[in-house]
Amino acid sequence: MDIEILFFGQLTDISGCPSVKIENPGSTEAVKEWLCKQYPGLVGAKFVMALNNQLIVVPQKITEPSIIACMPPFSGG
Amino acid sequence: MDIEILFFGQLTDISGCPSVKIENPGSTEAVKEWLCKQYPGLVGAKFVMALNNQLIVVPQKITEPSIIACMPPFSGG
Amino acid sequence: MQLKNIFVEGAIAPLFISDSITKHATKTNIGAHNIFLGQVRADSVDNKQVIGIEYTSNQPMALECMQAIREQIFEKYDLTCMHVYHSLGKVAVGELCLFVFTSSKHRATAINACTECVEKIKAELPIWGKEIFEDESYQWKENK
Amino acid sequence: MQLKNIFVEGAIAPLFISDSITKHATKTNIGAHNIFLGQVRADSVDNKQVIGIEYTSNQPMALECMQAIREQIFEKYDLTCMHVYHSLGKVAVGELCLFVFTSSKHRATAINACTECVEKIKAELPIWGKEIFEDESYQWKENK
Repeated sequence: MDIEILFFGQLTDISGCPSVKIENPGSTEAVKEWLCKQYPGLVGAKFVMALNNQLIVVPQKITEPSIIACMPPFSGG
Repeated sequence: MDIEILFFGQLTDISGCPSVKIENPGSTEAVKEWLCKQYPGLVGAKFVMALNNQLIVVPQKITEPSIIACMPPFSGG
Repeated sequence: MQLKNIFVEGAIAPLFISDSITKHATKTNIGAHNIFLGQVRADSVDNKQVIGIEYTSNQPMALECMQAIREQIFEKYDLTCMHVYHSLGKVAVGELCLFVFTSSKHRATAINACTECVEKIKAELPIWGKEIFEDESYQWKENK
Repeated sequence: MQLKNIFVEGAIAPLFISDSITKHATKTNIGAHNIFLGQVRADSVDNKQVIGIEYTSNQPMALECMQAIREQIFEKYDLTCMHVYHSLGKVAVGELCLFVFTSSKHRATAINACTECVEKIKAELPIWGKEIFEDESYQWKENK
């Protein structure tokens, strides 16, 4: 089963799309690696990731179905 | 010429009226003395006085025309 | 100098508040508004319920004091504008009796100025509230 | 648990604010309301003027975060109620994009809770603002 990766804010300018589906690479670290290879613009970008709406603080395994959100600094209000 | 003395808040319960006109006794101290004689209920009451809208901090002479306001603790808002 | 009036007869209407807000849409350097509203509470004293507050004021002095407060606040805070309205006469429980509205470029300025203004209004303006009970007895309100 | 929605499509209308205020007239244990409003500013960047902000959000996560913020605020402050609304989509300069409304028995509680809530919203909610310029170019907003 696939996992879904969502892009927000200025990251959509880099990804060119709001979301992609990929085969589960198994861990949040592996997702980050894949992202930086696929979208070199993300390498220097400031962003945090959330796994199923929980901010990722330490590397985690990913089970399906899962949603990974890539989020630049918030600017609401 | 007379001066006018105004009462506010709970002080009107003591004075029984919103204002009185009296002959100028010459000083704010003399006014206070007159008030406490005329309205014994004022003796223990907590209130400040203003001479022409300025709080009286030190005793002052009164020239006519003048308005003295007797004001209990404020409770606006 | 013409003193700005702050007094409103009776309660402050919510529509008056939205009108005030709407008027600020043209001031496009504003980024933040802060509004404080005082509402009359149905306090109980000795098993009697407050049904409203009747406000009186030493009006000329209150307007002079408010002018001085306004000047202090504008000197201390970089505000775009500040509006203050206070009820006179009867205001029923659940109705609004005080409306303080500050606007600024940034939020901290608007919030701090509004809060300081409310404190000064309560402490310095010669205004008195008479709490009316259901049996028409009353007690004079005290600010804490 | 049903998450409370905070999102409004486009600008927040002043009449929506007065309606919210009116609804509190029946809550007679309230003595103080504090309202914070965010308004879109016509900032200038390199001689180009902002004409509006377009907001997007990671909505399910934002609503979960807001629920957590709400619980923290109610645990810390003795509030009667708290309402939060944030715009999504385009909000023009001069229009309102954020509405935070707290009510309490006493003023300090309402004011402090509102201020803390606004800070948390800005820091913790996954929402992004895209500042649109008159020539249709844009830049992503940054909160300070």
